Amino acid sequence: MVRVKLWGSLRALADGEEWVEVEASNFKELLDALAEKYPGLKPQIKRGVSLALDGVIYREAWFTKIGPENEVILMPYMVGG
Amino acid sequence: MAFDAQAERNFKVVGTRVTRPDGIDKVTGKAAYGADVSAPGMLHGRILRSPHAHARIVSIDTSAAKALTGVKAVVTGTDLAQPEDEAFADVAINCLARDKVLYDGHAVAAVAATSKAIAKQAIRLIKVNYEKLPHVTDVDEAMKPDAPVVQEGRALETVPAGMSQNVTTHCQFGHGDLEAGFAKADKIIERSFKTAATHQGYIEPQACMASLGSDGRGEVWCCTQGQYMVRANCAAALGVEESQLRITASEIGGGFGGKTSTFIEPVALALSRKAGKPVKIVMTRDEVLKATGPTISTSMDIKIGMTKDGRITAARGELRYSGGAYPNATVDMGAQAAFAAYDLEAVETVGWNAMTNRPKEIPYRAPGAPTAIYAVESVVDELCQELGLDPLDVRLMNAARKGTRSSYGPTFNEIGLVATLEAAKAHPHYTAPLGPNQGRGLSCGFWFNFGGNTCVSLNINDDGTIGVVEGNPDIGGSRASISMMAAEELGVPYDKVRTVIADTSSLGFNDITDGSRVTFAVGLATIEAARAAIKEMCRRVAKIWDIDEEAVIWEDGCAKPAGPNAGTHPPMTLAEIAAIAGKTGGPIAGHHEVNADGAGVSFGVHLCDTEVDRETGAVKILRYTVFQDAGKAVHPDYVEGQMQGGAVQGIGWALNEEYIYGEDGRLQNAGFLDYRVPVASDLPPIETVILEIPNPGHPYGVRGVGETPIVPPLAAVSNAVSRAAGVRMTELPMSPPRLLKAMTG
Amino acid sequence: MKTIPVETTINGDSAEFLCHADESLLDVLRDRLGLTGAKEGCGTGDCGACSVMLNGRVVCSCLVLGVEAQGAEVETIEGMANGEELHPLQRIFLEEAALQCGVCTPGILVAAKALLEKNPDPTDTELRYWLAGNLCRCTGYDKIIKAVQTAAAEMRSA
Amino acid sequence: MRYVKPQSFEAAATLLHEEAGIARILAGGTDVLVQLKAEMVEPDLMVDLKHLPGMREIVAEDGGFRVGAAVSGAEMGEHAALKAMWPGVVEGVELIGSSQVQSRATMAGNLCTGSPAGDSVPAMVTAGAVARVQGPDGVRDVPVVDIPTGPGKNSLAKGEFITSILLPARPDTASDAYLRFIPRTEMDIAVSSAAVSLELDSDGVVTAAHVAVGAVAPTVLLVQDAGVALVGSKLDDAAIAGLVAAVEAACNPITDKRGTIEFRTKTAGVLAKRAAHIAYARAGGQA
Repeated sequence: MVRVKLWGSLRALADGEEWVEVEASNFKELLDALAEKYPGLKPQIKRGVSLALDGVIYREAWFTKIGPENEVILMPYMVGG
Repeated sequence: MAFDAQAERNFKVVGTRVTRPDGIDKVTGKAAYGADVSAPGMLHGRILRSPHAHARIVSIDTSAAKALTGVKAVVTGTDLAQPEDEAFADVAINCLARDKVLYDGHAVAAVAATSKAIAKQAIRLIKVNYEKLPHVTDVDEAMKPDAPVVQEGRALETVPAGMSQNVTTHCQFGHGDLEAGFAKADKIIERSFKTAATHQGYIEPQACMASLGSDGRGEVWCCTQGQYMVRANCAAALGVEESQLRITASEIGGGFGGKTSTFIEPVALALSRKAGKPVKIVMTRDEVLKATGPTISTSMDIKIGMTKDGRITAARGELRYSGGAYPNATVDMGAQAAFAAYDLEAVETVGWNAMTNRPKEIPYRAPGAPTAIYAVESVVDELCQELGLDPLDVRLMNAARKGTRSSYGPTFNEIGLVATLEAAKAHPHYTAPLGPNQGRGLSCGFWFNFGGNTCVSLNINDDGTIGVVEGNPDIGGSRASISMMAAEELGVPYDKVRTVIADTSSLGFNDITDGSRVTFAVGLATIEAARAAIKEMCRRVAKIWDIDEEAVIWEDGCAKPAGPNAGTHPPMTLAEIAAIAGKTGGPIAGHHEVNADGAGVSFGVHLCDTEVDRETGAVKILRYTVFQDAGKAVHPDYVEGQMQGGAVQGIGWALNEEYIYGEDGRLQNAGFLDYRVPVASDLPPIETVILEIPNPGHPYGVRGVGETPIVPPLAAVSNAVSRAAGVRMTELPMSPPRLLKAMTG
Repeated sequence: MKTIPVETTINGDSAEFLCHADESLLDVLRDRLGLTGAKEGCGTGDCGACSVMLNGRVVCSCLVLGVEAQGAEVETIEGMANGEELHPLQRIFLEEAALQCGVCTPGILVAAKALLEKNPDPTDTELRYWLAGNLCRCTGYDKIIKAVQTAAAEMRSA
Repeated sequence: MRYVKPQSFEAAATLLHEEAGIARILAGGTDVLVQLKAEMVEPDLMVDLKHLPGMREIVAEDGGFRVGAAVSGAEMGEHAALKAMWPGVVEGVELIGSSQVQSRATMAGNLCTGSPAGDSVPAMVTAGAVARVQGPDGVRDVPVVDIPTGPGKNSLAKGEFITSILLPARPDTASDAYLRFIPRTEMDIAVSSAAVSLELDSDGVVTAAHVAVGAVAPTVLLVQDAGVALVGSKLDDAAIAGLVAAVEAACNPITDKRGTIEFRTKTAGVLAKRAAHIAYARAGGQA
């Protein structure tokens, strides 16, 4: 199981939870599992999200390995100028 | 990709101040920018724009324009496709309106004619019948439930029901118990702030030349931060396939984020398709200010509690941004960045975006962060003043560091904020004496930085020189940095490398030149491509020497036998290997394709001294110093240039730059006369201090530097002015009438 | 509208062109003579990117009519280098990284050269005021001011 | 648009007088070309007069200087004797636009364009400058203060244009100064402005004073009361207070994108005060 933190405004779409646990070994599995468990998150996941793994922000990178020992934080998709 | 384990790498090229490869062309007037090319049979395009802030288009009569001799094509919104994807659809409808015009300057129709004069005349012959609608240009007004609705049905699922339809985005970040945190504070300050929209203000207006045949094959030459982005937007707006469009990026006369979208290229292509000839469109400055990307306008509330010895106990921010007439998520970035410099037990940031009848926001250097951090740093400064504390010591005490749970979620790894603050504290600027009516301001700044999709192809030429092909327009010297990294890795002199920027048909996809990504991500891919070429060269040499591949190493630009074979053969230089490549297996090249991550966040600290004229509200910037963690500075001159340029853009934002709308919802200052970017005489020297804390995510430790420098100036200047004037300023810009009013009551 | 024949001197060479009465010198240089080094940043004299010399004085070519070039001497950025030998200002702008995007650079070089011919040893303040009509959005002006001063010192000692 | 370079002032006046469409005179071109670009005006006739005799000359006349209507700001700034006599006038002209604009912009153009914010106008008014006007019926001299009549408007009749401006002689113990307020340090239109011209006696007492303010009314204003407040003083606090009060009372500005009524009024008084001190010091006065 991987624990992932949702940002505040997503929590209403995930039963009010700040931290949710899903079965996943990489980012793709994590996103798929989140979308299945909390269908309300699907539109945001489709629009794009970033993921922070132990403090390093990834914008996509489906196959990045994750495990229970990692800190995984969901973030909005980053844009720059 | 990780930082090379070689501690204390001894760089030979990286870190020097070489001359840029495009330099001669740029100092002699030869460099070709967007408007500098023409083609045989070329037509001149011109765009008709809405004079209204908000109106329904009842009808458009183009017959008289079409009938004018010399007019070869007229297009309106119905000549563009309606992409299904919302983002593409917004770009298309922003290029040419369909049912409604959403802001003063929104494009309505366009013509292509045999001369500029005829195109100008034809535009006046187009009759548009508008039904004016109520408009709203202020973000707070737009959020009211009874505000005129800019677009219907655009709110995301995260927006609570019952709000104005203008509200499209809602976000919330943070952690901890705010109530308990504020209860522990000795002093709480809560303030509201407003900031005006500003423009990137690049000196080169958007320009393009486009050609599209009835077979769907097209060519575009344009000034852009991303030719692949232009290709995607044009393909969607024209309903053609990406493979059939070849986009070439011209030299680019500034972008700062402003050239990360598309305004005229689809229009020129549509005109060309109708006319059967190439069409050139060059925007005027008036059009640039009215219809291309300004940044967000904002209204913000910040509340921070502090103990009497300076520890922040809780912080809350509510940000209301408007990104113009379309849904916009810039507030997501602002809300995440707002408190990033602080190690906080309890923090919350809430963000909203509301649509207004203003042009579509386009990212501007660290989009969303400068305004939010301005508000936060203003309140921190005021708390320091009220509690009689040193503002730098307070920042150091509360600074985010390794292990800090950031205000936006993740736990920070190694970050450079404390080192940057300590550098500022040790600098003579911080303790230099101030005179009467003078004040010193300080602010931290933060930006995320990105990597992104990148392709690089590196060719070993038969004469031993190197060609690097990359896909990101060079805004501020990146070709030099890329060549330097290729030279460093291959062990050849810098001048043996030439880096060129590919058109979209010559290299795979690259993300836009944005997010401070190019030196980081393209550099990383270049190093990997060089390593691939080195591997191949070693393999060839191993065959020549008839030894194992692993027994050949690359050192100082040569293949050398190593291990048990050491000294058995004289080293072969890159040039020697290249010269016989045809005999050893064919041309040698390396390439690398990656979606780079690990760019690493960036912090900066700015110090600003100002003097205010108490009788007129005039502000003089006396001294300005920028401190920033740049990771390894590949070309220190251009790192300093980013820091100085960003600082001055921020100074302009703080003092004089603003979009001014009249009661009629029309922009009143669409020109460089009254949209006041800083001029040379407004400024002192901008001192720079580069800290080189290696980025663990890059083989040379490189970190993006382009965006962070625009973040701190807003608060650094405002804090300096507030201290000099003896009154806390809460609105940007602090134009003289505003400041004089604040001082005299 | 009829075109008007104009005889002029550009970068020391005689030149003839036809233009309309309402065409700016900038449009003539760029569209009719292929001299695209001068840029249009605003068209209203506020940015200086179109700076050229007209009879020995620096002007915004967007605020001069093409027909006013009749009998005049025009110098543009294209005439600043002597063949492959760069003017000291051009060379030092490169050496000291006084440009980023480079679009304002031709105008700044023309304006700076005009100042140094008039005042070979300007103070930073004089230089900053002289160049106030040349907007640069990339550099914050710092490296531009330093490069002009380096060039001025070199030109004084030459 | 037709572009014409007439062979004489008389021919120019006739041409302008007889033009049925819109005619414009090309002096420095720094306003009219901007208007062309913005499509604010599309003249049928553009008359270029820069080549006519005296248009580009500064000549001494009756102890003062006659400045041709096509003399640029840069040329005025390079004329040491003119600058020594009327430093305020010259600094006003030199504040118009950038170095590039200075190569072209003229005092006469700045006057005729009718902007209440024109930088050269207040000091011309306080200097008592007189414009020489050529018209279809001959030549007349008109005090500069009577030329502008409102934003974008002037009192010249159809076919009339300025050929030169006379800056008259002044006593040795006299001088002038001009200041404007702009948000930046350069490149802006004045939000408010003030010119002061003073004559002193040998004791440093002001014997004559003229004060004019710009951008605070539909035209540049000569504020008689403000001058009166200074006469007989050495610019003591009471005199300065009188000056400021008179200037503020005379202001009748608008609020627009460049400034508010309150800001313009307040700063006009501040600038008049500061300009008075500069003019006084230049005239040799010691407070």
